[in-house]
Amino acid sequence: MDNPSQIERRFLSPNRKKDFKNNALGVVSGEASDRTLNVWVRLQIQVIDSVIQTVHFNVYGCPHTVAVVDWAAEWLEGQSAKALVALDMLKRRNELGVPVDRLGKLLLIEDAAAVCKMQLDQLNMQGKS
Amino acid sequence: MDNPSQIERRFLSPNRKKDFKNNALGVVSGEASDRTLNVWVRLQIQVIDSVIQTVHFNVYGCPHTVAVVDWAAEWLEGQSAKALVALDMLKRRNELGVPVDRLGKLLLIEDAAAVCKMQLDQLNMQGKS
Amino acid sequence: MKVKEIYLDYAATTPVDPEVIEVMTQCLGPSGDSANPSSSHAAGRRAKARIDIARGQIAERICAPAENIWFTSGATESDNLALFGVMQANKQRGRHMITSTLEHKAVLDAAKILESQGVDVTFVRHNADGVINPHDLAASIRDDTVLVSIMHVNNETGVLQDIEALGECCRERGVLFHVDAAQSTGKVPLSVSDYPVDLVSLTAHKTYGPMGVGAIYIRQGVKISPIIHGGEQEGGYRPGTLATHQIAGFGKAFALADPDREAPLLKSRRDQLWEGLRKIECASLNGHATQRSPHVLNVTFHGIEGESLRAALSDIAVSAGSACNSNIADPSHVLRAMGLSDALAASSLRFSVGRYTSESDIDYVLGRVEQEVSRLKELANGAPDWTTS
Amino acid sequence: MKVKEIYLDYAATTPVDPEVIEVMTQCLGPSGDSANPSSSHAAGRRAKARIDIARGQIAERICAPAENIWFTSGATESDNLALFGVMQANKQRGRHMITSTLEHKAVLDAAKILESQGVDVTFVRHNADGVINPHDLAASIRDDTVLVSIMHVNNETGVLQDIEALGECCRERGVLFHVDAAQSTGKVPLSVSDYPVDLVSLTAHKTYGPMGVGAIYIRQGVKISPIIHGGEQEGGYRPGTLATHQIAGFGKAFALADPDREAPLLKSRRDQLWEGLRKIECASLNGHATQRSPHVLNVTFHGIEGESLRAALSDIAVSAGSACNSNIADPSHVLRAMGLSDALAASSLRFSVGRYTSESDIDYVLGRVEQEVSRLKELANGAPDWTTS
Ligand SMILES: Cc1ncc(COP(=O)(O)O)c(C=O)c1O
Ligand SMILES: Cc1ncc(COP(=O)(O)O)c(C=O)c1O
Repeated sequence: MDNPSQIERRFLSPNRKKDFKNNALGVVSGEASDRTLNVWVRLQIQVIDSVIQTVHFNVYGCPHTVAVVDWAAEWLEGQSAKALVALDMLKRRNELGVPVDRLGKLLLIEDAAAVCKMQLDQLNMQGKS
Repeated sequence: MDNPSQIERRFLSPNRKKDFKNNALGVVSGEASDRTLNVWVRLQIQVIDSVIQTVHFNVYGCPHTVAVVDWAAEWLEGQSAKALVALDMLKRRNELGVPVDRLGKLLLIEDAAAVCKMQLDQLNMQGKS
Repeated sequence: MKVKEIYLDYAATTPVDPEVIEVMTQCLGPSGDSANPSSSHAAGRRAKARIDIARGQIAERICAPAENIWFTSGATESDNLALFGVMQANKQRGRHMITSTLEHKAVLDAAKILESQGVDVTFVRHNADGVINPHDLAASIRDDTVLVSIMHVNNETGVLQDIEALGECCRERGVLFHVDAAQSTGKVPLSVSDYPVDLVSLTAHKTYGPMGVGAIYIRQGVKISPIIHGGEQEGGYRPGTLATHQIAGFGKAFALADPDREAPLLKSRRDQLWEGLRKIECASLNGHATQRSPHVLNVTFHGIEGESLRAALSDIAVSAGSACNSNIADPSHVLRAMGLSDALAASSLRFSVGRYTSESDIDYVLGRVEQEVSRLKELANGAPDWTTS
Repeated sequence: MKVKEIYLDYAATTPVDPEVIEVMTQCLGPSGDSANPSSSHAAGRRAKARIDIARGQIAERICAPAENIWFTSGATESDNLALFGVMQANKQRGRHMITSTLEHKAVLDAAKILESQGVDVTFVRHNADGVINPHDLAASIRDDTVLVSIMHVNNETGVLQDIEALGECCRERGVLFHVDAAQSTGKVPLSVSDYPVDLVSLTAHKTYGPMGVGAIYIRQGVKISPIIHGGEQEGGYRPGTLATHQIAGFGKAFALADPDREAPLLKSRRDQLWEGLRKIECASLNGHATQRSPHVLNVTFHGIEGESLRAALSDIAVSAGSACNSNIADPSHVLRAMGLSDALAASSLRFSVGRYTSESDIDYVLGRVEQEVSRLKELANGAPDWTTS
């Protein structure tokens, strides 16, 4: 698989989902940003029955970041919520042929997903309490 | 008159007379040279009845020097012996369009002619005594 | 895959004009005027004649005497020669020079090295539009100031300095004035007989001439030391075999580069572009609105990440700042000096139009920029303030 | 008027090979690869690809890794960069360098300036044939010696130095070794992977490439400071916009310049010429009889004034010494260093043959030289001894 061209394809036409309606059921949101890296990422995730149904994202960042967010969103959908902390950017960077100096930017995607997971856990706690 | 081209013409085909026979009548010779200027000039002149009949020359020098020697030889022929000290290189340089930095070389032609004149005067003195 | 590719990077370099190519070709090859112009034989003299013609053509473009034009390998070398050469040869006059933070790297880096060698360098201030006020320059001049170096047209923003007024400040104080005119030739007139300018850096390749050849104008009487040594070419100011085809092409290019004829065309393309771009909400112009060369527009797209913007517009050859910065992650030093944040400097594009830019090229570019900006804007919806201001 | 004009001045510069012209032309003009190779857009990357190919072609010619080749404006600049750059960057290692009086002005003048800056310069001796003995070099090396600069093929005499042996002397003592190879490319092989050489100056225009572009090989790990500053091109060793057409042509020229193929042809023309010239009584060869490049012959015509000799042979493009000396009254510093008097040095001609020299060219030249030498010899009959010895 020609990974650099997957990057290009995903950057040029990311497969973005429509925004969630306000107060849509089971939707959590996580952001991460780093001004020095010039990146901001937001993931919005709808989890129903512990399964990630839909991932919506917004991103301000370099083409690699945009492409990898797109990949991450696709990868997450259909998985259990635990996948949110299993996004291994170190590994993906290699697979997708992203230059190593971009790793810092990509790690923000992990951060945003981790925030989603925390939100989800809180939501679940509230549901249980 | 296009003097630089007269220089070129005279340099490329100087109008040289044959060498004089040994002990030809009324022949005097004058040389001048300057190693630092990289020039050597020799004039051989046959004077009969105080008139310069024939001028033969040899020269090692730059094209301007060669051309001006050729001109001087032609100019001297048919004139009275006094002409040997009337070769005005300062004036000729201008007329012939020779660059001013060549003047030093040309002055050696005057010197060689002056030696000829001295020789001639000696010859005449000997003739009279 | 890409059906079109529009070149709007004339400030980085220009294609060589076909008439220039013809002149260059006449100097190459076994039947061309390809001898060494320093050789005294006939073939050498023919090459020398080409050099003489070119020297005259270049001189004429800036109203200089031909004998004050010396050939170099480009404006980078000319800038270095001006700074190092003048500061070296005029040590006894002083060890202070003035320049600005808006200058090309060739001047800035040379100034940095001079600083390391004990020269005191003052960076004269400029306003947010990138314009240097002559009063500020006058105030920076000291008794030990030897040289002022200010560019004519900025290569990143297109901002034009008032060289005449700046030069007057120098002339009044007996200070030498160097102008990097790499970007202005053929776009904005420059006359060293009218303006008090002592040294001018020129280059061929920004004006439809070949890359790799430039010149420096040195006013009669200015003391300067060479930076490259060996051989007697160019009056000892710049040794090395003169590149006949390059210089002949340079001359022809400058002969063709008449600002009176070209500037109106460039201006109309640039205005067409700006009329379209200004409708994009997040777009703002960098540099003075009117005091500018007709060929460059530098625009910030607030909230659009720079690298993605350029990648999305890969069918349009534009640059982020200067070409020599374009491979580097560092955002433009010029835009930062004009007060932009790193993020905004990186979100800026330099569009530069030229002789071969058509109206429909601009239409195409406008369509594409609008499309990609709105797509990336939507993608970045919700991003923090630092991405936009 | 002149019916013929024979070019025997290939050591001054060569015409550009038609195949090289074609490559150059592909990089010019609106439809060519004319973008700035430092630009990151597609047009820039196409230009960059041209540069990469050329860098590889040039590297291959001297068996170097491509990443150790850096482009300059010519061998003059490369020589200056080698000398100033190495002595500047290695100040703590010492302030002594070694070169020879046979070098090109670019090296000699740079060495002179270094001397004025406090560098101690030793000129290693050479024999009357212009050959440097490695033992003499070894004896000149001191503990504080930083650099040795010796040319590969002398541009005036064609004499070839034993670069391998000289380099060994340097390597043994940990001294950097710079070789000016401007004259040898395509005539004599040079391999930096086999020879202990640390820096090599190259130029395109002596090898059927364009004038105004050169390169320097810098062995990995050699410390060197740039002499021109500004911009990040060429790893910071040499800023300024890379001249795509020049570099592409340079690469092609070096790809074509195979000494194995060309040297035998050059040698046969040169030998034909020398076989004829040696019959002229007053002619003598300068420089070693066999340790020489196949393209140059330097001959003294004893007793024939130099300027007149050249003027008489105005239909033959030859030179008196190097091209950069040819406008000057000064006789060749190389011939004087080899023991000739001023007059004899001035009475010498450098004949250099090349790719387009035919057998009949040589026949014609021989006829003309014999004719003019005998005419001028007769004219100078009776001249003093200093004109001949
Ligand atoms: C203002 C300015 N100065 C200097 C240069 C350097 O010119 P060159 O590429 O001829 O070295 C450039 C362009 O690169 C420029 O725009
Ligand atoms: C031995 C040698 N070194 C250096 C040079 C200078 O080369 P360039 O003309 O490329 O500056 C020449 C030729 O002029 C040369 O023959």
